[in-house]
Amino acid sequence: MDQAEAAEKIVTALKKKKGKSKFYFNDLCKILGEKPRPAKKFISKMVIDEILEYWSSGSTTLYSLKGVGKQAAAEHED
Amino acid sequence: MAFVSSGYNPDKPMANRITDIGPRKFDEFYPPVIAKNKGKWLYHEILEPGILVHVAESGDEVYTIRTGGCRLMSVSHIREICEIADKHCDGHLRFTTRNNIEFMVDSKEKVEPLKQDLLSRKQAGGCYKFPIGGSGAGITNIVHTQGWIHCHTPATDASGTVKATMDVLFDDFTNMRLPAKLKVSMACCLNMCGAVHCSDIAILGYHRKPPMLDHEYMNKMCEIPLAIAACPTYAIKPAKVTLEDGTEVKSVSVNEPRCMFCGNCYTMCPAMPLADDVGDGIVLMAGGKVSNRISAPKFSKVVVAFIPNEMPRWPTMTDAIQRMVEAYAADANKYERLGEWAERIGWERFFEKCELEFTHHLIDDFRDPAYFTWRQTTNFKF
Amino acid sequence: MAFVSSGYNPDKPMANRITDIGPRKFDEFYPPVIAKNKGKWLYHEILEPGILVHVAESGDEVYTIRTGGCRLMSVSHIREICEIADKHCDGHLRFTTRNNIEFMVDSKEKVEPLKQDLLSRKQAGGCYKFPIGGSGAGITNIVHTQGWIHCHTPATDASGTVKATMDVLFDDFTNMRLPAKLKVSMACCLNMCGAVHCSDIAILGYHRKPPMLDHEYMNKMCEIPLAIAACPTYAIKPAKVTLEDGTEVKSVSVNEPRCMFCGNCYTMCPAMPLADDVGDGIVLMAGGKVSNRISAPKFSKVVVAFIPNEMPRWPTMTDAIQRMVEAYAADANKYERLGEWAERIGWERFFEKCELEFTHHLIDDFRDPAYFTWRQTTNFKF
Amino acid sequence: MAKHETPLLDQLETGPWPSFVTDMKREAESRAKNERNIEYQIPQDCCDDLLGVLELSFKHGRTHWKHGGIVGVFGYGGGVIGRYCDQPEMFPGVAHFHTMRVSQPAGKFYTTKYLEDICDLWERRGSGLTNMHGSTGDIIFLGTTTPQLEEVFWELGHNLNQDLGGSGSNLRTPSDCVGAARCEWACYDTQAICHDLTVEYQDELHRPAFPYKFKFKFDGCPNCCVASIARSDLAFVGTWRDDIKIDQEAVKAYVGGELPPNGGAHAGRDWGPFDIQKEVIDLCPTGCMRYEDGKLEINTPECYRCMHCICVMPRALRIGNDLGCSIFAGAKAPILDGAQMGSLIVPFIKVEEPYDEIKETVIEPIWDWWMEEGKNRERLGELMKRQGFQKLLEVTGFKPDPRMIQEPRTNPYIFWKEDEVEGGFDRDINEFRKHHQR
Amino acid sequence: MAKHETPLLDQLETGPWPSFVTDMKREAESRAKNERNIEYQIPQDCCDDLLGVLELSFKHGRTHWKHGGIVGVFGYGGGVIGRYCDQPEMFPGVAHFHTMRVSQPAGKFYTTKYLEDICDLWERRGSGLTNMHGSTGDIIFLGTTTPQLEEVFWELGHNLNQDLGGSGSNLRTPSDCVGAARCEWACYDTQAICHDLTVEYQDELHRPAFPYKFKFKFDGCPNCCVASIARSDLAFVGTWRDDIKIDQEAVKAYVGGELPPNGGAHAGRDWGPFDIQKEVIDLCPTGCMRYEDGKLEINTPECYRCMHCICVMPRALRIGNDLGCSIFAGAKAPILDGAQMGSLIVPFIKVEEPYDEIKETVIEPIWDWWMEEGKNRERLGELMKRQGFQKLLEVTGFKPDPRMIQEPRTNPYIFWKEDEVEGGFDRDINEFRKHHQR
Ligand code: SRM
Ligand code: SRM
Ligand code: SRM
Ligand code: SRM
Ligand code: SF4
Ligand code: SF4
Ligand code: SF4
Ligand code: SF4
Ligand code: SF4
Ligand code: SF4
Ligand code: SF4
Ligand code: SF4
Repeated sequence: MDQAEAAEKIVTALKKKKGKSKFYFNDLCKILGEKPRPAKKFISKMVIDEILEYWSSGSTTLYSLKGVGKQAAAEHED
Repeated sequence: MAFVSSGYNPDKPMANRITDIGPRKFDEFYPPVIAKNKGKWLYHEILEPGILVHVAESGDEVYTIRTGGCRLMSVSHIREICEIADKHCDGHLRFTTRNNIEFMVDSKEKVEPLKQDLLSRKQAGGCYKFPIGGSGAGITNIVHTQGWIHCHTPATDASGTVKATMDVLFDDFTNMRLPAKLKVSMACCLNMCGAVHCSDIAILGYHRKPPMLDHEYMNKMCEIPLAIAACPTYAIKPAKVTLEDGTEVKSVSVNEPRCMFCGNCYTMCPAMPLADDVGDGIVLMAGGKVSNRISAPKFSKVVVAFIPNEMPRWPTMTDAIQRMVEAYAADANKYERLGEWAERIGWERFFEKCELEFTHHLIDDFRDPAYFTWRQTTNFKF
Repeated sequence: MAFVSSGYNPDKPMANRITDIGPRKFDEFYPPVIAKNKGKWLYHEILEPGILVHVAESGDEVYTIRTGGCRLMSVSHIREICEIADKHCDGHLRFTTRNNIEFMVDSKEKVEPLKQDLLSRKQAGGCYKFPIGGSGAGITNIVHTQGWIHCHTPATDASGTVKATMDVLFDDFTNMRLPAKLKVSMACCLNMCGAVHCSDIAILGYHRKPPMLDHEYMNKMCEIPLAIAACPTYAIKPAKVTLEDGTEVKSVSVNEPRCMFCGNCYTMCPAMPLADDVGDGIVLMAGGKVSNRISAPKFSKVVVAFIPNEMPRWPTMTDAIQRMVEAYAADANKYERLGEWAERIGWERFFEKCELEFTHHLIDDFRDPAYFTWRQTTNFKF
Repeated sequence: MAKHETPLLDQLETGPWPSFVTDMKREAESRAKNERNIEYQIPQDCCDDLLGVLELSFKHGRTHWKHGGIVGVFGYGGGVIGRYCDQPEMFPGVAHFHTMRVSQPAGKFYTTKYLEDICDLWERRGSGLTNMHGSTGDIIFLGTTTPQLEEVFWELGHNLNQDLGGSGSNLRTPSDCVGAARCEWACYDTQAICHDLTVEYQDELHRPAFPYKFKFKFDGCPNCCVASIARSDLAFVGTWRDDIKIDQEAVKAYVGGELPPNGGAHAGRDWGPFDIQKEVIDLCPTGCMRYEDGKLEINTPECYRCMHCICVMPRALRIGNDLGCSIFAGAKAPILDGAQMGSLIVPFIKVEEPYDEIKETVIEPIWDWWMEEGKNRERLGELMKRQGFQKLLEVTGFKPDPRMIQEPRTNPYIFWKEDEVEGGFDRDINEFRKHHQR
Repeated sequence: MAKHETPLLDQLETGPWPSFVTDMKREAESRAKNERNIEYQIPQDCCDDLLGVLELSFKHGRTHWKHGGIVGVFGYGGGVIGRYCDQPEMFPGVAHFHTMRVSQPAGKFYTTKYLEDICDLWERRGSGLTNMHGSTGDIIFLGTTTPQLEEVFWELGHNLNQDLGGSGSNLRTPSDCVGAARCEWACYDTQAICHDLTVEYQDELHRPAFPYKFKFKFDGCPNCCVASIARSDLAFVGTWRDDIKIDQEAVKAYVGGELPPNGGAHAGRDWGPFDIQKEVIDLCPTGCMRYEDGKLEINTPECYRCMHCICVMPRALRIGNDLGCSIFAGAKAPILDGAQMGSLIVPFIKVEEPYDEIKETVIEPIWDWWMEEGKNRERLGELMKRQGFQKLLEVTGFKPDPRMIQEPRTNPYIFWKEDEVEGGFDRDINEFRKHHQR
């Protein structure tokens, strides 16, 4: 799998989910069908490529497609 | 207020970016006497409360003056610390694991002037800026958390309860009359940011009401699946709710008897606030420790189930704490930590001696290991 | 073999029926010296192993000779006991809570003849019929269960393992050289009929293979829902199975990694037998106690995960038991029970001193409280 | 000649400990000879066949018994354990081989007359093999056929004034230590209450209405000679509240070596001269003793009543005068959640006939709770774990007492109930929003 | 004039202990005056408004903060905690008020130069309020606005050679005790390894790929001055394997009262003359010490290295020479299953640069396991509980050792695996039925 393929897989999968925009690292690994360490390389790159972004509760970090989800509005950051 | 750029270009976040460099390397910051004698210390002595000397194989000595730190510290205050360190300590200092400030000097003569300087500095209301103490068989600084200063789930304030408590325990900060060290910690909700779960005395903020449900905004402000998943006791279920105006909205319901008032839902979902003026307050715990000295580390036990928030000085809470400290001081053996004392005399005596009421709330009923806290022997005291 | 009716009429089961009368009242059976002095005993002394005197306020004395009992006892043997009791004890005797037989006489002169009589009686193969002992700081009778004599779930035999063990420990039955009492118990499956779970040394039968599934007969012999409900770990699920001849039958499947080999399914369903020649064997446990003397009652711990069944004398098992007894005898303090000793020296030392291998099986991994058995301190010995 | 060859079992006929094999053979032989001309009501060779089955198990390393659902006699839900051999053709004498549990007398004292009657009955109508006694305490009649169950029961009742014991989802046969009958440390009369409750609760013993088994055991003092605290749903352990009685002269006699420590229990080894400091004072778990100037002092309020000092110096120290018992609930064997010891639910209660306080404030409220809330096959201890100790306090009305716990909870997860919290749980979100914007 | 009235907070400006209120007011005033002519990048009155919010909380008894999901700077999954005031109109200065966590130097030694630089930066781009330090160990910058996050990060990196610390599902900023730098009891160099691992695992610290947070803490000896055993997923606690070094002359000096016991730690009360028997020998948890004829002996193999004797007589007793650490896994705060202390997984390991053995045989195999098997928001300790200690042994390859446990299991429920049992689990029922009829 190359980076583009990985990105494609994740983006397609995440777009399909309704009512939910934030995902755990594990969920992304499952989408990629990869173990955590190789998956991390793709995922971190997707953050740099501004396809994904982090969301954190402080204690826990989640991933979402950039700009997607309700939180930004709630936080008046939009 | 004009925006001054650091050099960062938001359009090209990666340009010229420095990442993953970590913290500064510790040895840049060592005072010379430390750098020279590191790993070669022979012994130490506490000369007076808060003033220690460490003697190295080389014969070198380092004198440490430990002063109480507020932890919540303004840059003005830090600059004042720096000023002192520059004046007395060649521009070096350190912070302890309990947020005290340690000023170190490399000879005995330098101790007295430093001490006088520190003690002479007072705040406007008469509080010490740099009280000296926190060593040996006394009470040191309270490690604590954010409270109402910054966190979204606290059930009480952190800095406020700590100030109130340290004022009351101050004599034991500057003295070493206790049987052993007595560590007080504070955490403002049951996430327990810190080592509150194994402190001699722990102040814990606790909610007692399940979250309110802002149905109208639930699905607007929160991702409902995240709120549901956040609940450690699976008390939250999705629900359809009809608002007063007749519209039906997606929301959640909470199985209230299952709620442990942890606030995890509020972290994920601002439409589920749980703070409450009379619901929230303080749980006191006691008898924990961390060191392995003589006995293994121990968890703190809940000894007062609830004390209301009494701003600004929480007198009921500080009274209870003082009673524990005094009962311990009067009754424990030398070297015996509070929890070791309680176990030796038996918790039935602890409650008597500390004049604390024993209520059903203090009996463990949380999951299977609760069983291990019940009494399975005739060995108890009437 | 002609049927002789007791008077019971199966057609009218309620006619003349006597029910709910309970056991015979204890005081019918008291020897006179007991009846007279009950509740007024002053003190006792163990004159020699197995021979006790109790002295009453009245000055009366009762001498008790305790003899080993097999528990599995024929009426011929009981009649012989009665004969002895008639001869020496005015027709009275008692059994102890560990299945020993106690012959009581009311004066010192009667002790010696009784003792000689008891010791003179031997079985054909040379075994004592009435070995005297089991008192004080020694080893008394092994409480045990049915084993292959009568139960359907044993993983080993009870009477057999007990005979093999008591032969090996016999000197400590007739002696009182140990630091304290040492109680051995035996149970043939993990239902643990008895106080095996808190004995100084416990012999436990244990299966290691999940039940076989007699699919063809499952639905004929068993009520499948009952079998499913019987499983404490929810390992059994209903399943449709195709037999070799092509017929499809209702049966069950077992999630093998979840099976704890308890045999509860077999109790409810004879089509799920689990006994196995190599799968079954012995677990040894140690360090339990029941009395509250000095320390609280304690559970026994698993110290040998598995020993194969070696009929008829289980030498590997008795060797391991003997090693524990000898290590304890050599190393423990006076009055210290085996478990107290192990805790004082640390279990890491226990395994060394008893020359037992420590394997991963001995680390608790069963549910949450397992955590409390792990080491959460630096306080251990290299 | 033995019916079956038993080469493996034969090897258990040597060694000093009594051999159950020899004893079984003795009975087999006695039945074969039948010198008393007994009209055996079950196969005469049942003991032979039992030896045969057992030998086969020794050979196979597996049991040859199957379970049976026979519950026993008409109208009773327990007292009999059904058992079938899985090789009935090879061992017809034990093809059906049920046990009967006979309620033992409290304290297990017997007259030979009674035992002989028992023997006669069981020789005729059963295998002639018994367990004296079962782990719960019953006299166990080991093996008979189905038709004999009622016959044995009839004869027990009519001729021996004797009932069956418990099995199944019943109260099980209560049992006790020898106690006051022959022990100076009994804090109450174990036999008296054991018998009284057994008789009082015959209905609970015979007619299953419980979720599972339920056991009472009675120990006269904390030495727990009937192991009540480890294996009974309600354990009654004798204790006292006042001073241990001290005979200072006797203390001196121990110190002087005139009296053997621990009643001579350690005589098998030379432990050196008795050292009261090391052997008593230093081992006292509470440190509440002092021995100074030849005088022993005990600081009563600090004493655990653990028995150690009394055990070591039985002629010098005696239990107090204000006697009663502590009650522990919930002990059980390990399946499924691990074993439980009994947990202290009543620190002190008087044990006085007719035991009304114990029955009405302890036993019956607990049974009511357990019968209503207990799941199938849930022991009392498991219910206590599942619903919490607090629930037990609620149903019994006992005041919470730090004596009931070893230590307070370490987790702060107090599930406050709505009525315990000022203002309850209902709050007005709009009121809140006045001070806290979204 | 203060912007908001703070009558409740004002009452915290008396008493001996330093008042955070006074300090906040000092900063508020300093910003109002702006004597240094700083171009504040966030509201100048943020400290005033923070005092206002806090006063309101003191009045209401409720927090006025809402959560935010801002994680911080680009490419990092942590280091910032988002925070919004729920009364932004009343307190615009703190409407957005995020904290930044700055990775502290190991040992928390500082030069004034560095601290002044930090102050300058934070005064300009943040509230000028800090926590020195957070509970995990970071320097906490308390409150800034979203746009300033990148700016602060840029300046930290470019001007101060300083990175952010951890938050979120990351490795958290490791921390350590003062150790060898100023303590005679350090069994390894806590700062060296703390720094090395922090730098080595920057990726794990900044880019979340863990199921939840993960903490390292380093204590130089069993006194645990950074409380590692109570609050880090992997705790490294210094220890040794050989003899405690004894200076018999110094022992005598303690006994003779020439040296103060416990380095003078008990000087605040007259505890009477030092009694080595009572204060050291009798308190030694293993009883492995003797003091006879003026000579102190320690039976090394029995010693727990609990530090007590060393603490009491620091000039006479010193740690051994064969130094290293014990590693404990799984400590955590109480949510949800109750708090956990770290459990011993490595009794002894050498702590030597470049720490390969620790990284390759301990940290990384454990992370691999946890990353694969850990559920979302499951800490290592919870995974250990869920999958069992055995599983950890499997993934690390450590040999089971009785040191890893306090006591062996009390339940016999060993879940034997098929390959551990001779013949496996598959059996032929028909073969069995040859010997056991249905
Ligand atoms: C400076 C500091 C380490 C650091 O990296 O910052 C430190 C420094 C020392 N500790 Fe500590 N301890 C420090 C936090 C701790 C903690 C952690 C905590 O409190 O959160 C503990 C564990 C607490 C617990 O068990 O709950 C701790 C438990 C000990 C002990 C064991 C005490 C006991 O009786 O259990 C000793 C031994 C002693 O006091 O003799 C000890 C001894 C020492 C010595 C004597 C070590 C030495 O030779 O230099 C140092 C001076 C002690 C004193 O002031 O009495 N230090 N010490 C920490 C000071 C915190 C403060 O500001 O007050
Ligand atoms: C800032 C700090 C408290 C402080 O005032 O010092 C803190 C603050 C928060 N902690 Fe913490 N924790 C802080 C140290 C700790 C510690 C102590 C430690 O690391 O040694 C613990 C206990 C040890 C542990 O990790 O188990 C701790 C256990 C928690 C937990 C419970 C975790 C658990 O597994 O049970 C949470 C809740 C969670 O993770 O969802 C939590 C969550 C939080 C959050 C992020 C609240 C939340 O859910 O969003 C708090 C943000 C407060 C704020 O407004 O900034 N914080 N937290 C500490 C971090 C400062 C620093 O980086 O130096
Ligand atoms: C006869 C019997 C009671 C009965 O109702 O049948 C009995 C009788 C006595 N016990 Fe016991 N105990 C009897 C079973 C027990 C049990 C239960 C068991 O073994 O299953 C225990 C609890 C065992 C445990 O803790 O695991 C028991 C723990 C004690 C103790 C505490 C010993 C200790 O060190 O922990 C004492 C005190 C002593 O020995 O000084 C004691 C003391 C006594 C005394 C001295 C009481 C007395 O003053 O008469 C009796 C003679 C003891 C002896 O033989 O050494 N008895 N004793 C039981 C004899 C069983 C047997 O045949 O061997
Ligand atoms: C006969 C006896 C063993 C013995 O050889 O002495 C016995 C035998 C059986 N016990 Fe037991 N138990 C016997 C005393 C005990 C005890 C000891 C006690 O009562 O003091 C215990 C432990 C204490 C307790 O109750 O927890 C005990 C705990 C069990 C258990 C586990 C119960 C639990 O809650 O964990 C079972 C399994 C069950 O109930 O399903 C069990 C089940 C059985 C069954 C009925 C097997 C079954 O599942 O059908 C056994 C019938 C064997 C047979 O062939 O006769 N037996 N059983 C004991 C009764 C004799 C008597 O009445 O005097
Ligand atoms: S203890 Fe709770 S309220 Fe306090 S800082 Fe930590 S998470 Fe926030
Ligand atoms: S406060 Fe905690 S327990 Fe209660 S509903 Fe929210 S997440 Fe669940
Ligand atoms: S322990 Fe098991 S096999 Fe043995 S008698 Fe009890 S139930 Fe039967
Ligand atoms: S042996 Fe026990 S655990 Fe295994 S399947 Fe049968 S009932 Fe379930
Ligand atoms: S339990 Fe106590 S009263 Fe009963 S026999 Fe044992 S020592 Fe005597
Ligand atoms: S009974 Fe036990 S606790 Fe009480 S004085 Fe005697 S030894 Fe001490
Ligand atoms: S943990 Fe040990 S080495 Fe570290 S500072 Fe404390 S006493 Fe010194
Ligand atoms: S370190 Fe602790 S265990 Fe070792 S000799 Fe000293 S006091 Fe005893």
